[in-house]
Amino acid sequence: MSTAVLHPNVDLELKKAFEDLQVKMLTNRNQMKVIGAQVDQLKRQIQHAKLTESELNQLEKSVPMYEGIGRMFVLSDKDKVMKNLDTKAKNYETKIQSLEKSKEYLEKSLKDSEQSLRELISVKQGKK
Amino acid sequence: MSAEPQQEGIYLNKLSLQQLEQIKNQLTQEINVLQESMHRLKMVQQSFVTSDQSLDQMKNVEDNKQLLVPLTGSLYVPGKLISNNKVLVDIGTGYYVQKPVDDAKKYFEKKIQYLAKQMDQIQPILQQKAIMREEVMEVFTQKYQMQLQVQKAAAGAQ
Amino acid sequence: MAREPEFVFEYLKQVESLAQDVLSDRRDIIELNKKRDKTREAARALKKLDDKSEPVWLCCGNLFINFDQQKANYLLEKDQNSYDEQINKLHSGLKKKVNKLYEAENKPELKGYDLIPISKEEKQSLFELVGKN
Amino acid sequence: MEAIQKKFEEELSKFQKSQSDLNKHISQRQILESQLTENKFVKEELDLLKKEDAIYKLVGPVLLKQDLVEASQTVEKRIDYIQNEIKRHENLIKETESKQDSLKESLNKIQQQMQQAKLKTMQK
Amino acid sequence: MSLEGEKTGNSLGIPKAIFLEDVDKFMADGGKTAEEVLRKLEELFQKYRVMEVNLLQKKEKLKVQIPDIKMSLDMIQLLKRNKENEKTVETDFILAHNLYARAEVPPSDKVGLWLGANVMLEYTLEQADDLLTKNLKQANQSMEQTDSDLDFLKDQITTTEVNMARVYNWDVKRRQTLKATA
Amino acid sequence: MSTAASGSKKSKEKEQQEIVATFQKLREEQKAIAGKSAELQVEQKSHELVIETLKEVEKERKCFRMIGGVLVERTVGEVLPALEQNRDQITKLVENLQSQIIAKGKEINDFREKHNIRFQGETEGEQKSSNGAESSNKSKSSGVLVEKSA
Repeated sequence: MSTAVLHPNVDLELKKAFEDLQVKMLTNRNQMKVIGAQVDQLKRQIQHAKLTESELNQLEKSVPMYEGIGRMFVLSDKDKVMKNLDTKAKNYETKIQSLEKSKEYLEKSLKDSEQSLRELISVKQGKK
Repeated sequence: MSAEPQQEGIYLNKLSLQQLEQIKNQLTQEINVLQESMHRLKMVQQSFVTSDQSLDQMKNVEDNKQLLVPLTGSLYVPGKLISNNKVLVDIGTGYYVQKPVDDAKKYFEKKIQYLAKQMDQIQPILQQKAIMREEVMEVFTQKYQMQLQVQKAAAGAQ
Repeated sequence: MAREPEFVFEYLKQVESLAQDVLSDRRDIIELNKKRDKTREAARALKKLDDKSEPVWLCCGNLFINFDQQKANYLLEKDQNSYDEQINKLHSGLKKKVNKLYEAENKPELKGYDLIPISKEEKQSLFELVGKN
Repeated sequence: MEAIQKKFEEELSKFQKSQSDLNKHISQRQILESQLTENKFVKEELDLLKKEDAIYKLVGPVLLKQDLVEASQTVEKRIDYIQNEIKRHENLIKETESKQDSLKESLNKIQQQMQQAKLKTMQK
Repeated sequence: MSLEGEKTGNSLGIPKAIFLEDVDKFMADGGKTAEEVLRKLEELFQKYRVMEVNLLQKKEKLKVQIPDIKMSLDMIQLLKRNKENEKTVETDFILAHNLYARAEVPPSDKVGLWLGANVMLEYTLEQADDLLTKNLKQANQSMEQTDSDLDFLKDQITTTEVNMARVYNWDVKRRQTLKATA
Repeated sequence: MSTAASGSKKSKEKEQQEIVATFQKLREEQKAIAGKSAELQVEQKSHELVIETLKEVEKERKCFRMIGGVLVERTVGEVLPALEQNRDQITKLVENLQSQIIAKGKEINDFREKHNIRFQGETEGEQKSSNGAESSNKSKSSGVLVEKSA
């Protein structure tokens, strides 16, 4: 935060703009942190699905498998289990993509606000 | 950050070290309580998310499908699903409702949203309190340093 | 004089543990009473059902199991009896414990020792010093 | 002097008791509030139910089938009851608070008296 | 003279806190300062607290485990009867939080018991009954042991607290006499 | 009060704060490793118990193993080696974490000596944290096996 640009006797308009930006930065940064954590979590889940796939791949097709749903286990077979794991991983991917998009949006809007503040400052300084 | 609540800054400056410490402790306590309830809400929400997801998965399971039924936390027996696209939902205060899977899903989604709203209400308060505590601590260190210097100066003068 | 503080202290610990015991037994009895009442209420509700052929769901920990009413009644009765038994057992044990506690608290040979309040004060002052409670 | 001291202690213990009463009422109100929310949730859910949905009530360890009207009435009655209880506790809180204020005042007065008495003895 | 006794009388090897009968004598022995002794006592006190927390956790775990084993045993009895009578049982089992699904359990002699470490082993009803009964006994014993350990620990904590108070007061008195004679 | 003096004071104070922060961070890190280690030790123990149980059972008996949320039906003979392998991995991990804890402890002590950090009152906290492994027994109670109270 570049507090240096602020003189002790800044005009109120600038001060207000500056404060707004600070609030925005704070909320945006928090939101981005949340998104980052979500993305990490999803990436881990993809990793997990891939690991499971490779483990299960070592088994014969005839081995009975049960899929966990809540607390119960439902009889399935290797092909179905593998297919489900694949769709799961793909779902996670799309979720990550949409999260990345919203992150980009947040970054951009923050930059825009910074830019407009900078412009405001230069206009004010130009006046002096 | 200190630029924000100017009046408060002035107000804080008037307080003694002891009072500041007291305020800090109180804020810490409040923050802890809020954080704990956030945590609890998140846990409950997560368990509803699992219920919701389980229903999604259940939609793909045909009736009479073979399964392992959990009788207790550690005991499973072979059985068949006869849910008939219906489930039993515990709606609280001793009432249970048997309804179609899709309706049950709606129920859990509503719960998830309600909890999200609750958390959204707490979050800004938590943030505000954290900022306030930071301010109080800042003023505290300033005052403390000043007092030390005054003491030193007094000792030097003697 | 040398043995006295330890003697009194041991005695105090004993009373404390007896009192704790009595308290926890009382709590257990209250809990069991509640459960018994609930089971009784359930049994009464079953008797009021019009259709005696319709099966009912009984809660068994994490699940509900379908029973015919006759069987359900039998199970409820069994539960009630087991609660009664447990409560009675606790009650009779409790009487003895309370007597023992009463006896211990009124040990005549202990009168006149003013060490008890001192040790409490000591504890208090120390807690204040260490800032613990 | 001793009489004042005694009076002070009496008032103080009264004050302390009212403080603990107050805390009790407040925590009770909190419990009631959460019960109210839970029951309102249930009511809301019952209002949303369709004809073919089955309602059960857990009585002890038995899950008994109930009809919607009966269940709704029961929950409504409970809500009414809890709301009345909350009002009752709110009144109690108010009462206790005003009682506390007057106790505080009288404590202050006694303290002043004590101080004055002390001053007098010192001046002597 | 020492503050800690032998590590006996309990399953964990908890050292016994020794009651300071004669503070004067104890303090005179080896010329310890009150500060040192208090610090040692505080250390001991903290050690007990850590042990207490661990034991309480163990107790909590058992408090969950014991009813689960008991319920499992009840279920085994039910399954045994159903097998005898060739009866299929219908159940609404808990699928997730606040959510139950309906299943049919045909008579069978086989159940799965969750052992831990992501492993479930198949048992006949008789085998399961045996294992669960054995485990219930063990869990109950473990609970009793934990309770008595906790009792013992509580005693040691109290003793240590009182010791701390006595040493502290001894020191206060010492300072006062020092002041008075000075 | 001259501004210059208070300025230098401030930077010194800042430095102090940073040292304390670093120190606390180090301790947090150690605590995190210790927590992870304790968690794995619980896992290790439960593996031991299960392996012990399986060893006493016929090799052909049906035995399920959960792999990433999927329950696979196998036999005791097939599950046992996988489980033992798993246990060995966990053991290695625990050993690794233990040495990390010791290394962290050394780092903490060195840092302490270098900056002459002292604790208020007890020396106990430092003792404990440099040895690390306070077991935070995470209760994970899905198993039916009971630890012997020994």
